[in-house]
Amino acid sequence: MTLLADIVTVLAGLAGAGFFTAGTLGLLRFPDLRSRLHALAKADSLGLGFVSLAVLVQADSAGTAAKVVLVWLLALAAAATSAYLLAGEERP
Amino acid sequence: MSALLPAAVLLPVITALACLALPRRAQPISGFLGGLASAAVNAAVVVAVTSHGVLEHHMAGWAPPLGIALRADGLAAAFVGLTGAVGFATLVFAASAEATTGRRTGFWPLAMLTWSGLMGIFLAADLFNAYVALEVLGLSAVGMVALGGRGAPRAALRYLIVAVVGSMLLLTAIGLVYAATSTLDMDLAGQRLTAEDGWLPLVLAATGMGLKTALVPMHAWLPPAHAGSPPAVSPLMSALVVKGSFYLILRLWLDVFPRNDAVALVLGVLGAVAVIWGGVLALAQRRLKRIVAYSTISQVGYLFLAFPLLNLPGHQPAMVSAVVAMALAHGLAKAAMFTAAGALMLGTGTDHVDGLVGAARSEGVLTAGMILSAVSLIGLPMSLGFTAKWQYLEVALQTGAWWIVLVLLTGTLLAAGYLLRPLAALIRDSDTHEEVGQAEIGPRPAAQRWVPLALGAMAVGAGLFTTDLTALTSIGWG
Amino acid sequence: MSPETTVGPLQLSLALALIVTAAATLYSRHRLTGVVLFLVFGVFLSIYWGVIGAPDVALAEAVIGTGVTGALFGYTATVMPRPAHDRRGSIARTIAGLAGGAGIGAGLGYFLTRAAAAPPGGSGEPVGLTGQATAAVPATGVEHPITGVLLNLRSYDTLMEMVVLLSAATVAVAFAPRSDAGSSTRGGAPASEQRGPAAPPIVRGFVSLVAPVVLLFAAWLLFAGSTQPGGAFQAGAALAAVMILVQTSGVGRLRIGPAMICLLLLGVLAFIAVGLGGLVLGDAWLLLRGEHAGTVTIALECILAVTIGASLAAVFLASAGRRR
Amino acid sequence: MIELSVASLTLWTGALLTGLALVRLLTVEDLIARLIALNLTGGGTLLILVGLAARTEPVDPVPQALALTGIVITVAFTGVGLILVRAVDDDERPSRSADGRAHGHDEEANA
Repeated sequence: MTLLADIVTVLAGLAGAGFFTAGTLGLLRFPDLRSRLHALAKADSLGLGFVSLAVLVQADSAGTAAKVVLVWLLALAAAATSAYLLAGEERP
Repeated sequence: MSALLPAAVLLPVITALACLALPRRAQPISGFLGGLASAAVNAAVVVAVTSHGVLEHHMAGWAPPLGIALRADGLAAAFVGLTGAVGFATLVFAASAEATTGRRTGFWPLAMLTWSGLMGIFLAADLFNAYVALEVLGLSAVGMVALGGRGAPRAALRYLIVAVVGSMLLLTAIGLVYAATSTLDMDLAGQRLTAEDGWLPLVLAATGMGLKTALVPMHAWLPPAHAGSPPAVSPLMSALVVKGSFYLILRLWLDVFPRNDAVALVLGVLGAVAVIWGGVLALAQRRLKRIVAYSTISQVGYLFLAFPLLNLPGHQPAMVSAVVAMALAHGLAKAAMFTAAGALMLGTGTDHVDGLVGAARSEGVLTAGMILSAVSLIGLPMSLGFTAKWQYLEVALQTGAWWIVLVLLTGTLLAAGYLLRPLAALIRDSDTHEEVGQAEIGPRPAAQRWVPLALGAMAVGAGLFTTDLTALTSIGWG
Repeated sequence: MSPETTVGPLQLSLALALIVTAAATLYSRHRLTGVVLFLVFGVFLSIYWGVIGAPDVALAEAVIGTGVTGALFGYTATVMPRPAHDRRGSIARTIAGLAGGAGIGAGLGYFLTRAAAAPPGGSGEPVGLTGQATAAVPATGVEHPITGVLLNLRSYDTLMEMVVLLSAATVAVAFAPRSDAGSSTRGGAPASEQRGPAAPPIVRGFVSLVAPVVLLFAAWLLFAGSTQPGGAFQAGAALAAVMILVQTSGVGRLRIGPAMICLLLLGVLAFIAVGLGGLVLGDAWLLLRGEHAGTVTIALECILAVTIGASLAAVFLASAGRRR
Repeated sequence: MIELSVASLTLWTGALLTGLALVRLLTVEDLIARLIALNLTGGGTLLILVGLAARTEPVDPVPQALALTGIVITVAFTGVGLILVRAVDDDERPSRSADGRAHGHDEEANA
């Protein structure tokens, strides 16, 4: 069982890292604020999801697993709200 | 009996809580009563130390090095007594009129928190606890300075930055002492600290406390803070708050750090420069409160001038009583001078020297208070200032430190210069051909007249009790 | 992660990140970039504290040093975006500043390392009070050593620290925005200013979703403090975070009124009461031993957390309240 | 990796931070940048404090408690600092805060 868990952790971790890099590339390359926000909010949230999955599999108790998921959900909500606020600042 | 010590620190906090809860109208009454009770506890501590010797209280029942102890020896009792006297007198002055406490509410709770911070420092026997008490003192003093008029918030902000940098240097020194001696208790650390471990924390702590005590060249923040703050805050700042950080470096010097001649000499020379430079700057000032603020810088120089003499083993007890006498004399006299200057400013609306010409005719008592405090600040015979300088001279002559004798004399002349000029303006009539008109002073409440006189009289009268003061300061060692 | 092990790649990269972010924060052109970089520095510092084996300090740095301080800076920097006289520092000055700072830092580091490397004077036993402190903790009624030190062995330090917070809160009350201080507002501030402009609905939704979770987190932090990292300060700061969120998003309306002032007094009053109780029952101020020591400590921590939250929120209101 | 104990790495980081922040603190004009530099000096000093003392197997609880107290004190000072920055800003920009002056009419004890 642990071997499977380790494989999932490694794969999910790599996927997460990939999405984070994509998000950062988007931040650097995209021309205006809104497209950057788009890249960051989406890619990083998904990356965090994969990292949470990687950690979730290694969690020893249900409590820790629930906490990891809670962290992810809160991060999603925060990312969405701050992206909305930042986008709202720059009305065309 | 030793339970008195935490009470001395916590009673002002309870008063501050009461004042914070009450609206501004009711705060003077509760502050006055709290100040009275705190002054009584301070007096009780001084009496207890003179009768029972050193008092020590282990907080939460844990003995050092694990727990925190509060300790009151003769040196601490002297400063506790000073805080009681000057603190209570200033609160009486502040209760006289709301204008003395600045535009905003907040003077009374902050004044009591400053009192608590001072007691926390004077009675501290634990290094980190002294740091936290210093922060209580620093933050409430910054708060009080900020209550003043237009320029006060900027001066308070500058003072805040100076206070924090000073405390961080002290915190680094405490970390070094803890690393070298595995204890935070002052006495234990003093026993274990060796000379080659001790020089770096000493340099850091001395710089930090020199910064907070406005020792030249780190003095620029003091005049705007002390002169710009409300009339009831300036005496607390110059007479007491500045003494808190000086007491801490003196305590660390005597109890914790091993002898270090180089640092002693540097502090002494800086003190000498402060005496002269402070005096010269005070001469150049045209505003009364600024003259008194620069006089603080000069008088602080005297305190640091004692370090080279403190360092000589044979003369330590005599020199400690000299420093304590100087600190007490400056505390009483400076509080008298600043309360009088505040009262004059509230009466005439200005503190420019030319605006006060001939004010003595209608405010004789106030001027008498200022004259008495000038007598002690200059160090004329029979005042406590004089006996303090006399003790300095004795030790300096015995050890052949001629440059200190020279600095003492020059300082006395400079003090005479910058203090007599405003006094002369007060006393003389405005001559007919001068364009400066006679100062009309609004009627001053009784407290604003008699508090400066009382403090000035204490500054001069205390000169008679120097032997008792020396006996008090030698309790606990020496 | 005992401190004696050699430095791994994680610690080294974190340390480097700390220095680089600090330099960037200090020499940033605009206020807002300075504040944002300060938040990044705070995150790195929290992780660094955790990695070197000081979880309590990491938690405190995260919640207080970065969270609340970040909110204070963030809000003030946005309310006053352009400093009155913004002088463009030249590149040369920046390089000189960095070089000077690094020089002084290196000198300080050299002397400190030399002082720290020297064996402790005389006494051969290991440095620090670890042995004695951990031996004494069981008597304090809490298992976690840090909480034991903070609320029992050195509880007087914590009491004086609460007085520092009380002092900051008093300054906040003195500088409360006029409309809050309860004194008669001349002509009354316009209604909208009273409630604060309502934030966009998505923010209000986010806050009403997140606030209960953070409150729960604060309560959990408080009770975890007796057995694992946590305690009154971190819980109080989380409480302050909720108050700040509620205020800025317009979901609720906080003002420095009598209720807030009452909360500000409670903590120090309770601590002094416990101290007096120790004197009356035992023979020393703040004495707290015996079987009910644990429960008294937890009760005290609850009140302290509320006061710490109220104090930090009062400071936020005074520094970020709408005056104009 | 480099032969360096975590404690001395903490010490070196703290020392460098304090050095950088102190120099900037003394040279910068903008008040908020000054308060940020103050916070960084605080962080550096606490790193030094724990770095100096943290050389036992389970990290010594006493310096951790001191560092915790240090963080709380730093936030108290920063809060007051920011309140004062707002007060300074009110004083020096009367034009923008027309009603801000409304409450300043009562007699001021001038400096």
